[in-house]
Amino acid sequence: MVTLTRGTYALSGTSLAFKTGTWRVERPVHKHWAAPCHAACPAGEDAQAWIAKVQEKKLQQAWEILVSANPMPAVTGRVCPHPCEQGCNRGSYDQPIAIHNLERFLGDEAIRNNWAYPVPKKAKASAPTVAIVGAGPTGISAAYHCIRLGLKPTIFEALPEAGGLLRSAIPMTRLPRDVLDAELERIFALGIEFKPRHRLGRDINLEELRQDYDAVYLGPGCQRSKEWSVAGAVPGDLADGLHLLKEWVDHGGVPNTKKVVIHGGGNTAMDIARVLKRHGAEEVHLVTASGLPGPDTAPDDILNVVPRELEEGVEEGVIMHPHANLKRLLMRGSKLVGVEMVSLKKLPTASGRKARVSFEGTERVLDADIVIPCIGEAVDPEGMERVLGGSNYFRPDDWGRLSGQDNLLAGGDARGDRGTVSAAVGDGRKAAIALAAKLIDGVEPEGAPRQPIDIASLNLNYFQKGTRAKAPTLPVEERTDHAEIEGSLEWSQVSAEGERCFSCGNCLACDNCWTYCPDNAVLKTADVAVDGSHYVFDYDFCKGCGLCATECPCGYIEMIGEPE
Amino acid sequence: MNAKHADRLAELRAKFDRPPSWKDDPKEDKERQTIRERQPRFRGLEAGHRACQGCGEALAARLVTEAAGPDVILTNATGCLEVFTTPWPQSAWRVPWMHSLFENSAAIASGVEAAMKAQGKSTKVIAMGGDGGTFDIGFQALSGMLERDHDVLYVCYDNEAYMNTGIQRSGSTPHAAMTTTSPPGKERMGKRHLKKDLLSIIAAHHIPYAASASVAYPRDVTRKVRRALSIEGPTFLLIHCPCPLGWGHDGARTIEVARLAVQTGLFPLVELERGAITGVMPIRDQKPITDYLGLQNRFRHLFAKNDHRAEEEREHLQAIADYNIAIYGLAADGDDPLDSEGADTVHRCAIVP
Amino acid sequence: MIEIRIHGRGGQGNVVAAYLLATAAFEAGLYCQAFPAFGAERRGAPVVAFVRIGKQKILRRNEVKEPAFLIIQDPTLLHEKGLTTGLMKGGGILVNTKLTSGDISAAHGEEMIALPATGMAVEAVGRPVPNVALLSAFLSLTGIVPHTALRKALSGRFKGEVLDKNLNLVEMAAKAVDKGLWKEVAHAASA
Amino acid sequence: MRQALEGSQAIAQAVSRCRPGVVAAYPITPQTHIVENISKLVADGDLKTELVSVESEFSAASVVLGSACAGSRSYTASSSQGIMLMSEVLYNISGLRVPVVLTCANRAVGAPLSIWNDHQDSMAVRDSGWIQLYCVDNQEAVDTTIQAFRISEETEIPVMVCMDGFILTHTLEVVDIPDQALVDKYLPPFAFKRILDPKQPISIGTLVAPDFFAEVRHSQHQAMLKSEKAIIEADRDWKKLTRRGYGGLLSEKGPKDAKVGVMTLGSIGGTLAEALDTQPPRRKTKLINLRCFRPLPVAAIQKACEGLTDLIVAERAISPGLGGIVGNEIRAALAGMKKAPKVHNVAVGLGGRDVPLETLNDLVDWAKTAPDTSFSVFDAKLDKLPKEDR
Repeated sequence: MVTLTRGTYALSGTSLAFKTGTWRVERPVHKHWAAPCHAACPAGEDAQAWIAKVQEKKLQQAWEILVSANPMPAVTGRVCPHPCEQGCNRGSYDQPIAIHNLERFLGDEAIRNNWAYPVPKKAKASAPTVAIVGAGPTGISAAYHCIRLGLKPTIFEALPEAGGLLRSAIPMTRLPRDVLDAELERIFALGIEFKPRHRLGRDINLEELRQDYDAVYLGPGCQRSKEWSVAGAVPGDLADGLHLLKEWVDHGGVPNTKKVVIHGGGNTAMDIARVLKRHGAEEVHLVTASGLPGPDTAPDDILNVVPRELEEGVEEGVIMHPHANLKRLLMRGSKLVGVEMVSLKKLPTASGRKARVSFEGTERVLDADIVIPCIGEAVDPEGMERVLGGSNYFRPDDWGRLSGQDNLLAGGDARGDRGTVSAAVGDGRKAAIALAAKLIDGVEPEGAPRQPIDIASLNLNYFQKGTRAKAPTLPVEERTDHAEIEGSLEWSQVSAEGERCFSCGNCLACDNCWTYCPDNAVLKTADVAVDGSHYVFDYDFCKGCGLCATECPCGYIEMIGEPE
Repeated sequence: MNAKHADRLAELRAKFDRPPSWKDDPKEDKERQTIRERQPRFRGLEAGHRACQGCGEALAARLVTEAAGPDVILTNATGCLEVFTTPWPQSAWRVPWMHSLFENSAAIASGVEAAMKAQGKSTKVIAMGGDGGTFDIGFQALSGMLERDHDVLYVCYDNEAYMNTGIQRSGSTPHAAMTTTSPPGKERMGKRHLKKDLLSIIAAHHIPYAASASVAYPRDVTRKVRRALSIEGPTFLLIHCPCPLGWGHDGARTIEVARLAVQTGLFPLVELERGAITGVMPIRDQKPITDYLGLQNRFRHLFAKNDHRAEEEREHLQAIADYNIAIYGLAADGDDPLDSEGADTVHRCAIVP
Repeated sequence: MIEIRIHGRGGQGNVVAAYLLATAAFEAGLYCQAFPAFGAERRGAPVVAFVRIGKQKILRRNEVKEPAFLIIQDPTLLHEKGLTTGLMKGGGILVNTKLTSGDISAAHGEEMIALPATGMAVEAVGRPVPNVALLSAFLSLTGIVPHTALRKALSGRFKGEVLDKNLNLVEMAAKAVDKGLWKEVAHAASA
Repeated sequence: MRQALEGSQAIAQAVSRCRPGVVAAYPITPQTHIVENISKLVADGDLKTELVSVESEFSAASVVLGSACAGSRSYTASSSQGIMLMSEVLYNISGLRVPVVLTCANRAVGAPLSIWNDHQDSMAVRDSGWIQLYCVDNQEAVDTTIQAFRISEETEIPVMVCMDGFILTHTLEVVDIPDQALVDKYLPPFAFKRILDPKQPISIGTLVAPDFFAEVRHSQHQAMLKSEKAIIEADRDWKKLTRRGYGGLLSEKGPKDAKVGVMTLGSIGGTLAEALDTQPPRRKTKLINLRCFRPLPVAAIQKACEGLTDLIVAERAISPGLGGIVGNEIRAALAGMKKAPKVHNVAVGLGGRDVPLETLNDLVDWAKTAPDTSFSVFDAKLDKLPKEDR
């Protein structure tokens, strides 16, 4: 190099020859954590990832990311109790992101625009075949993911139409059937073979399926009501909630009652309570051992109802009795005239586990002419007796694989420990992944879930408090058996709501690291940043000050020690 | 020009031993260079400078040059910035830059600007200095530059002490702060005097634009730089930039410290035109000054147990913060996208080079 | 080479007088040198200026200690001790005074030529600045530089009406003294 | 054109002929008239330049440094305390090798406060890396000012043109102000190229570590030594155009076989020259007028001193505790000579003390008996001092 001696001047930008990276004892790295919404989603949706695309206003791409986990956003956006929103870090800051509204918006947009489901891996002619029992959410999800992963699925369904509980028991006020039809039609059009009116144990049998297909996935749901009585008593006209709900969905029939006691605290309880209230019952009481959502209730003790459904039910006049149980039925002969309730709470016992404890002296009586148990259902063992044994439910591993059964998997409500559409979807997806791994690649499925990131790891200075988007709802007096109660968000609302996302644990592409680096050692590039971020660290110059890590709003940058 | 002169000019130019640009050096890593060169912002201050880890001044200077763009000439007072950017034969600057002395940045800038005028050029001139070179030793030259109406933006990187010489108090050091020449002890609680209200003195020159800014709000910094450069005549920008070494905080917390200076009211962000306040950054949620002081070793003695003076000085600084808020009307009247909470709000940015 | 010392008070145009005389000499084709006795005096204080006129280039730059002529712009200065010290033997003193030459010479015990220069200046120019009248009279007395040269020097410094009035003043003052009275002294000095 | 002009006015005219892009100055006696006359030229539209009326000499020097670095020919003037206030910048300008011309209207440095002439101010910055040229009369000051721009731009070394305060600046005498066309022919347009240019950005004023500082100083010193050639050529070329030259580095007057030399700087050379003509000393004496003090032209000085037995250095500054500044440098400069003359050193004319014609003879007489290590403030009247201070 020519020496610049006269006047000892220097040429522009020549400091690049001096690699300040040697000063570093720690280096920043990108660390992609699981956003809590992602960690909380039973279907495995990464809401953070697809909301990022909403922020970029690339709606189809957002939907494509969404349906890489869940093929039915228009459905789940309506019926899911959205644990993602409970997980959302924004909830500890102002209000959680209205993820279900965004999901529904994308699902509806996809239907309206007829966006094609991406199929990353087309099945070969010789592809392994999978028989799927049950066309409920888990069966459909399993079939859909089989298609995506290059397997050939066939669904066997006892009923004439697909949909399972979505069709038979979810009120139209929550899930309009044209939405369900549209979504399922598009999924089935991907090439899923569908055999309706094929009932296991009657029209087909499991052993033959296992012989004819390379694998079988059981998603039969829970079709059998559990035994129910209070202190041994059962009214003569007893009908359970799911049965009543199915009848109402099927032909609109409801029992003619004045004072109703519903026993149980799930979505079925709330759905039937609201149906009966709308059909003229004077009083509808919902008695549940769980508590209402609120600061005084432990998270594991909150009743399992979609929060907005609870809100709407109360609006409509359903009387809630949380932390209560039925102690005795008051009968006149076989006819119910009232129930005796008692207060209780879930408390730690001597062993440390929690158990429900009734409080003596809190007994009181409710007049009632009907009591409707909504305490859940069990698997109808018909045709699966040998694999089910004597149990109410299947107990497979997390991938749905049944112990001791080669290429036989199960999931969805039939597991007994799930209970939501999203969980059923998630089971179907995981089963398909496990099958594809084994049948195509002959390996174990990979599943190392990322750790979720908590709010303390975010830098909240870079966000402003805001109000959660609220979808329009029908006024109570306009609600009918058919009209959907909750409406859609406007695009402007969707856009604003997307902007609120913290992008927990993932790159927000906000430029903070790029902007704040005093050393020009963060370079902005989409091409080279293979980790999905928009930036690379230039370790030739990074001095390891850690400013970028501190000021990353999303906790996406971690400082790690330089190798010694 | 006659032929003899042309020859003579050629001869003189030949003496100018400018080597080929570093870009032509085949040893450079082409791949990395490409990304670096494709950055969608003007790189006025390049990597490879020798600032401390987490240096607020380096960041501020980077932001200023980014906002100013290439058609600019910089002058620089002696100080950290000058030393860490230009150890011969290297320079981190990508714009013409000149350093002469500690106290004459404004004066050499006046000369550069006069030359631009004489040559009919429109290149903007930015004079730069630290607080020592601006509040104290270079103040006379600065005042003269402002009075003579030179078309120069003067940027003061305010890190509140003489850092280049090892943290001695300056006219800008805040009250009660510890420096090596204002140490706390039995008879003293750090600096006895107040931080000089430079901006008011600058404003009294009735220049078209003067403002304060902070590295914690980079968009505000660049906006103010562009605003100042769009004005013909002398303009002034005071940028608060923490010094991890001198203030005693981790380099990773530079922005956090700077932000708290604003949010407590200790460093008000204001804009003055012809001496009148025309804009302030409102403070949405005023933070207690202890949040700010507690992060920095230079205020460590203000948290001494069983020392009544510590509490008194804390209250004193809180009173100064409250006074600033009252005097400049900093208390927010409802949420404002450009207030102390809103001005640094991030969004997904889809600009990809 | 002729050396001249001019005495006046700050604000009376003492240096201008010296510069004008030297400039007139230049206009007449002679070498010249004029400079003040450099001081920090303010308005009203006694001041001195020097003029050298010669046919050859003037090299020396020391103060004029033995002038051939003194021009005194303010008669009250004559009370100052040693004002005329160093005047060459037979040298001339021109004084701005309302008194006659005889009266002023008698009053100070030295021969002096009187010129009511302030009065003339007030009459001709309207301002009480005696220097131009004194220079004109001085040229008449010595004949070292023609009046046309003084006019040229004046036209380099003044314009329009002011110049015309000053030229009139030159005429007026030139006639007020005996032409050629100091011619021989001047000749002797320049030898 | 020949004119009768005050020295300061003549300098303003000369500067104007050099077409400076930027002039910055702060008034100080006796430099004031230079600034005033330039201001008037600008006000009248006779000089197109950016005149920056700064708030201190420090800024004046800084402004011309900035403007020269930004590609404009730049000029400033000062004196005495102003030079002292500038001194930090003076080192900077030369260290950065930036061409600038400065007129120093030489004046004593306080305390005690003195507005009168001596050379203490320019001597105080003799190590600042500036070329220093001393002028005998106003014509030389005019011509040297024009030469200075050419020398400075050719060598990339700043030039200080020293002219005695009052004695030259306030003296009206006949000078020839060269025509613009002649100056344009002599002085090429400002061609300094190591400048602040956004199209080819460079960084000026870097930090130099111990591993290179010595080399920088060496190269600066070498440049100064080589600048003798540029100074000589500038004077020679000027003489070709105007028939006026000043001997380049120094000039001599007197018999070739003189045994005694009297060396001076500045206007005192005029007075002694007249004395040599009109009252020559009994011993054969010649005058050596040292025009260029920095670089110190050792070879030329030695040559001028050949054949002398005694050299009297009469200077207008003092280094208390040492004695003469120029005198001691001359002693060092002659050290390598065969048959070097004895060097006698005096200070004369400090703080405006008049130097009469008799000084020449007095000096030559004094040198007869003075030892060569002597130094005295030659014209000090010791009886004015209390005994213990004599």
